[in-house]
Amino acid sequence: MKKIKITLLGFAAALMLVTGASQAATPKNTFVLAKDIADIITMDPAEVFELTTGEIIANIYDRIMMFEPEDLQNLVGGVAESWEVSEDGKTITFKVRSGLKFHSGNPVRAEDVAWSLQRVVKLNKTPAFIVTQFGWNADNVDSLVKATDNDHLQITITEEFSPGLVLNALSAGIASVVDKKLVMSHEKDGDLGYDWLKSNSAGSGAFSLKTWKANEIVMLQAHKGYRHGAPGMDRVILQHVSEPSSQRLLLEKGDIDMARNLTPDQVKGIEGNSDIAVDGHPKGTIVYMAANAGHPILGKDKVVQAMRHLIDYDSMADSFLAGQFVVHQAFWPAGLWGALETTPYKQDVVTAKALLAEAGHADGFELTIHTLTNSPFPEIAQAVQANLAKGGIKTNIVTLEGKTLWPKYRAREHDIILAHWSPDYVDPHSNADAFANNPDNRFEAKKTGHLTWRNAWSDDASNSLAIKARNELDLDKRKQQYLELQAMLQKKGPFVIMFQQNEQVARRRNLDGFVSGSNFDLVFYRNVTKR
Amino acid sequence: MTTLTLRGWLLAEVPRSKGQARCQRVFISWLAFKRNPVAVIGLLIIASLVMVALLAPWLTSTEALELNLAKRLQPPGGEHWFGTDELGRDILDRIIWGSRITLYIVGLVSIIVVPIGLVIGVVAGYIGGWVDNFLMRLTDIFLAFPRLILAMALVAALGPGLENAVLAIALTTWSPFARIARAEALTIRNSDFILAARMQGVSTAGILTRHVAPLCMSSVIVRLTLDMAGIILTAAGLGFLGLGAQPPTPEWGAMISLGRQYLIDQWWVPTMPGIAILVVSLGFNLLGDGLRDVFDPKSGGNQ
Amino acid sequence: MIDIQGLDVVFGHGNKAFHAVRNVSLAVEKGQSFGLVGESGSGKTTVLRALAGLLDRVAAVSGVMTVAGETLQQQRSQAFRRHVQMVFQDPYGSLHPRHTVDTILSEPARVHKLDRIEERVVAALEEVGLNASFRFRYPHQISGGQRQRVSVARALITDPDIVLLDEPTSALDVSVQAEVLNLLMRLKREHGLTYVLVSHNLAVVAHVCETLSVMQNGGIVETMSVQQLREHSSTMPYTRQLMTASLGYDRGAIDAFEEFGQ
Amino acid sequence: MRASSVLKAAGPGRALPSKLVKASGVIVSLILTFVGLTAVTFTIGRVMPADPVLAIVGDRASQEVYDQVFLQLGLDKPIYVQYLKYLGQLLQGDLGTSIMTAQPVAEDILRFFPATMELATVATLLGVFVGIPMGVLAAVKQGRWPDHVVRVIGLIGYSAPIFWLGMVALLVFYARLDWVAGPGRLDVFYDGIVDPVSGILLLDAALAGEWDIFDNALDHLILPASILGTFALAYIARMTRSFMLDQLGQEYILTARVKGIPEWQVIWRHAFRNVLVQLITIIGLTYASLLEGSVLTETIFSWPGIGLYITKSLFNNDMNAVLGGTIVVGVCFVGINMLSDLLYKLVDPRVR
Amino acid sequence: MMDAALLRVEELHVSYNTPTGLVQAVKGVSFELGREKLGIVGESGSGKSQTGRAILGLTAPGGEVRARRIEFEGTDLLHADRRTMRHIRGAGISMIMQDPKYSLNPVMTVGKQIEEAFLVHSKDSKREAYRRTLEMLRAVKIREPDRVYRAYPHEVSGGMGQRIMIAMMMIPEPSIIIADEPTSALDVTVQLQVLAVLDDMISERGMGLIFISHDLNLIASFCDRILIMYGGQVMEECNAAELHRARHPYTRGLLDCLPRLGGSQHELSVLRRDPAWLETRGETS
Repeated sequence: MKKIKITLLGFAAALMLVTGASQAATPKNTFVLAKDIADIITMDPAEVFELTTGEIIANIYDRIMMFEPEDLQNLVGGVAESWEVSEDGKTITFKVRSGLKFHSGNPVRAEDVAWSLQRVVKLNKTPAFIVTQFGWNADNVDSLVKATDNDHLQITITEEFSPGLVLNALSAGIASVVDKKLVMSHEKDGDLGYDWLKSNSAGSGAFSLKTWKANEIVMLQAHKGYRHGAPGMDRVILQHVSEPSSQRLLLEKGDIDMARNLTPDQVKGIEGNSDIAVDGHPKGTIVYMAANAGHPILGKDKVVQAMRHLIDYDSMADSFLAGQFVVHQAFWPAGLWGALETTPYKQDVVTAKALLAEAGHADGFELTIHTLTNSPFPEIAQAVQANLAKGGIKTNIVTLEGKTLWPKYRAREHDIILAHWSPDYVDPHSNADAFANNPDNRFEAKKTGHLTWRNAWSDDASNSLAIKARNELDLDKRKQQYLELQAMLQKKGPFVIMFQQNEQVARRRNLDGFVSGSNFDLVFYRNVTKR
Repeated sequence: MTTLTLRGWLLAEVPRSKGQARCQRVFISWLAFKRNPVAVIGLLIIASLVMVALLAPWLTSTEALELNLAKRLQPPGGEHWFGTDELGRDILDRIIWGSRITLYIVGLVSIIVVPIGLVIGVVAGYIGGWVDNFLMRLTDIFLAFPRLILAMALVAALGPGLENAVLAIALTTWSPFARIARAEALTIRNSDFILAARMQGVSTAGILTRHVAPLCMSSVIVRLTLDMAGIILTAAGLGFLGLGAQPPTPEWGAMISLGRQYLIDQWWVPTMPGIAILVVSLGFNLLGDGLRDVFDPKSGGNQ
Repeated sequence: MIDIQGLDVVFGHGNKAFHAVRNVSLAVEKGQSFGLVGESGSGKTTVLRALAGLLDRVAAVSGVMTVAGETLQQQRSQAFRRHVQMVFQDPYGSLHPRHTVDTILSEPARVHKLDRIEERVVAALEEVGLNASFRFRYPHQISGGQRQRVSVARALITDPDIVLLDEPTSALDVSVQAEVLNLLMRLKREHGLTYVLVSHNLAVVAHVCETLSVMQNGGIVETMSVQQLREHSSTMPYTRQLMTASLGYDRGAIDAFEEFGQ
Repeated sequence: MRASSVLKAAGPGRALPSKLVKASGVIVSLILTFVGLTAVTFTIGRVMPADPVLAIVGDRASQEVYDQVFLQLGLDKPIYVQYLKYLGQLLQGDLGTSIMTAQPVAEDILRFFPATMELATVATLLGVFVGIPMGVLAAVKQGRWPDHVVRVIGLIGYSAPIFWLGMVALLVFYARLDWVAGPGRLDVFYDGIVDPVSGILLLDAALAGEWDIFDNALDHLILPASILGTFALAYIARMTRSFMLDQLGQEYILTARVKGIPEWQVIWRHAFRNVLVQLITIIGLTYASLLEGSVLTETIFSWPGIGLYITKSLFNNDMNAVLGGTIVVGVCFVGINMLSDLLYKLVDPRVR
Repeated sequence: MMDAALLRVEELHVSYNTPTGLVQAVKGVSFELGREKLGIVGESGSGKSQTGRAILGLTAPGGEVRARRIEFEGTDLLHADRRTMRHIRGAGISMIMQDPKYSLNPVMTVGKQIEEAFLVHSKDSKREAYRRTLEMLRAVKIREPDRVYRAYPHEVSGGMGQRIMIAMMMIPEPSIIIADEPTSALDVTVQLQVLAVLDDMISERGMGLIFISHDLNLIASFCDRILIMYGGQVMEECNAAELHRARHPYTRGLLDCLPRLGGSQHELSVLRRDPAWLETRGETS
């Protein structure tokens, strides 16, 4: 089928022998998507907190609660068939669906579900805070999370939390149900199978993990016995391609079915290609700028307010961000329950200058903007630099890899950070806790999980409203409180929230059924089909 | 008339002063150099780079470097000869300003690398023995290190930025210079004029600085010129990896790096700075080749 | 003036050691010229360099050397450096290619902190028969004979008592050789210099020296006066063969040559 | 050349059997290089502002989680203790575990290094088989048009930014002309079919008789190898020309011509044999420098090689991986240099 | 003695284009060579080596050769094509250079280099070549020809190297040998031994020899006839035996400025150069 045609290729005047390229199309039963997957460091759902793995484990593991690709708006039971909330809202009892099987063939028992949560708490990896905030710890979790019989799971929280929030939290990655038997058979030195699960899977979801080669490839294999029926594709391959241009070339050539990291201008470039379709998926990721309140000038509310007025949101969103970011100015992403969708700010240099003058900085000052090296952050930073210059604020840009930027941020060593944030789970509390609540502003407190703390900013009104909304049992009231909190943060505080992401995914037209929801882990491969 | 007498003075059989002798030496090298068309082209390229860098404020319009999102990604044409970039800036203007950065890199690396390489090489080669062993081991360690990786590590440690990138490049480039200087010093140290100097009681330091080092200079300079291209490319590579000059500095490598996603549809965005780098490194390479022919007539040129 | 007792020089070490000079002893009177003759590899130049103190980093030197009553230490004194000078074989290699004649000549004066440097330079040039027009030229701008004159001038700048001559004319054409030899003879007369001359050319040695030693394989075969040499009164076959050979090609004589191998 | 070889013989030293001295000298210098290499890397790792703990726990980790991992990694101990501990493990052949890949570093290197080796080998071969004839041609026709053409090609190859060249090549030869395959080592759906025996895909595929895969791997390899090869070619052609000119000016060439030997024999039998001796070092150096992994080429072509691995690890402060990678690369560098010294001695009768 | 001239050179000019202008290395040299030993003597820069190379057509690049005639055994060397020239080199006219250290290929064994010289002009087998090579090595009085055959040039002494050169140049049996300072890198006794070897072979085979040297003494005692060159021109031509009767002031000057073993330490006479020596014979062709 492949004749080796010898072509004489004069490249840089060097003659070399080249074998003819295969006319590529991906196999019918395989879904190949190109993505930058360099962020993967573990496949263990108790530890997974990266964007790519968030998405992968969503396809490997069923969770207690879930959003299903068929309906991304409403939270439904995953392995939980039904649940009951106690009067005081502190105990929830789940009934586990019957007849579910893990990839290994083991049945899914309430014990597996309980053990999965216990494991998260005991291992206490980064995402564990999502459930430990309910008052669970290694000592009490065995009694607070337990299987009452073969198909009933009972959980009890000791802190004040809205049960709606708890259910939402149980749709996060840490609520993935893990095959206890299988994992424990790989346990070493009491590590609860941690070492093994890092690069293996033990779930009951639509796919199982076949291979993971860091910086190269992740291969998933269909779980034919999945509760929603066999997935459309036998195999899903995530190919690591870090260069967006390369992704585009591969897609245009049909060497991949989908490119996930195209830039707006590249999307524009392939518009004319009839083999390719581009879908937009609104995402929960927001782009924001944060000013360190510990800074003598940035600590002044009016200065930050002036910055909000200086930035020309629209021209960015209309040019180099076009299609992939929309203007959004509140901490909870638009389209989600409880989001404030107003955008009160436009570039207004006069107001900004007035505010700066009031703050005593009419003559301007100099700052450093730290941001990430990957597109679009350098571009946004340069635009922001030009915008701020209009108010007399001179800025230097320093771009850093995330791994180098975060330590600076967590040590409060920045002036201004330009970065992004996505919710840990789909509940406004996730972002409110980060953007509005600061339990302890002392440097020694090291409340690094809160962006407020990182920016040395604390406000009693904001703190108390965030807690109040968290604990509110009534859904409507809760929503109102979040709207109020977002409006409050639009006028004060260290954050200038600028954009919300709209993921543009380019796919071959013969491929359908790819679902990408508002959060990073709401990406589903199981409905993908190919013509 | 004046040129005639100047030429006469420069070519006079009998120089009357130290200064004249020195000028004559330079002039005669220049005559030899001039006969090498390749080298002259190289020199012309470098000279125009310097000119462009000096004249940058007059060659560009002031607002050209400002963002103009309405005019982004315009193809090369009458208004923007090299087109505009992703933020609507004139690429030609940015390349012109970038020439200053290129020169800055080149200059800074040279003034760090040459003295380090020369001192280590000359001392090792001339003194020999365990001093030589120690210094050469040190050099080997730096040679064995993956160069770009060491540079990246250093930049990462020092923090990104042009100065740090240059420093990192310098710290990773000196080793070959030390080797060259050492090799030269080894051949020089047994020549009769060194023995003569020792015979006259010239101190070791005096021999090193006045006798050995000046003779190593020419090969070091030739190598430096030939390496310049590599240095520019390494700086560009660091810029490409986001470790060099920070935006919006118009460093050519960084321009390619940020512009690379536009290669397919807006080819001019990464291509123009790419060509700029190509031309300038070509210039340095040509110049280096030419200098080598002048300094070292045995390879190249007629014998 | 010069007294060398039991000089041994070994280059390298281990099984690569090369014993270049073995047990050489010689003495030179003040104002005398002493010649060292031998074929290449006989060790004659090594003896000269050992005396000059130029081997300290490359070879192991043992033996007692006394110059003007001072027993030499491994590190030569500045006084020694001033009073003992040397002229090298290769006029192309013994002058620094990047220094002008002026720089070359003034350096020793500066090192020894002499006064009136400029005057000395001009005087030394005159002394060797070069006029002031040579002062600012580079070595590559002057001929081989002129360079060798500059070498001689450099040796004279510090008013030395002893000049070591290492094949000073072997790289020169015969006509130039004659000029340089005449110059050396004149300088010796005028300054009362002591020479040690190394050469493979018997005629040159006979022309310049009063006494000579013939060297072979690192050792001295025979020491005699030039008068004895001229009278063919040498008893050593090696010396006699050298004599015959230096007279020119004689097919008949060659078959009688012996191998004085190592 | 001549002068320095004379000098070597006259070096000073003590009275020890010279072979033993030489051998122990090589070993000592290897150990020193090795210790120096690791020490420098280790120090860099410690002064890097990137935080290895954060690389593991992520940006949002609470301080409690952070502290726990901090202690696990032994970062509370003084740096020399950490370094000695690392050296100790190293001596037992344990390179530690990579944060980034969750695999033992040794296994990672076994995966990434062959990819680089494959690339570097093909690139070097290209440089040798095209560059040498070009250089010889240029030298023989010195000053005439073939010389100018070769020099210009060489200089351009030497002057072009490799990442830019790579991108353009990818666009032209892959996207537009469709002559070669795109980024990556293999079309992904071929992945995992062939067992990695050597890690070098071409070899493994050939061994397994999977010619489709061989063909595909070759397709993927050709472009990045050519790009790297251009650089090697430019350098080798340039050095060949220079060495060749040097040799053609030697007296023995005149001797050969006096003998009436045809010109091509003068060039290839006489001059080139001598050039080859010098070229060995150059080729060795080129190969070693390509083995360091061209980070840029690997980035552009999504080539999972050692350069990219070290770079990524560096950015993640995955110090075990960086150290492991650097050691392997450094050892390769030293090894190749020693090998080319050895070859040099085999080919050049003068230094035997 | 000069029954049939092997080589006729008339009005040979060699010039080089250098950065400082045209340099005339040889200006109108004419001579004939029979089966004899012709010495060309002169100081450095006199054009003696250039004359030798021009005959073989091996002037360095950048040099230009003009002549009224260069004829070897009836062949016009000036207009010979490359093949003819190649055949004449080695098989017709051969050349021995100054220093065997540089004129032997350092990475080829001695034996191979000699064999090569034989095979390039002969259709004989390798075996025959080997036999002839050993024979040749014996002929130049090398004691262990087998060992030397396998040796590399750096492993032999200077005298032995020059014997090897002689063997290599003699093996295709040329009619003329040009020896360009063949012994000046050697010690006196070795020098004479090598010359004896050369002498014997030349006379045995009835060849012509052009012996180029700066050593007047040596040439006078070794050659039959002498050309004295200065400034690219022939000053005087005389029989070796009659050198002491030479009339040209340049020749006389050269003879007088030599220190003599038997002489005293008087002032040596110094050569006075007269520009008129060069003017009398301008370029005529």
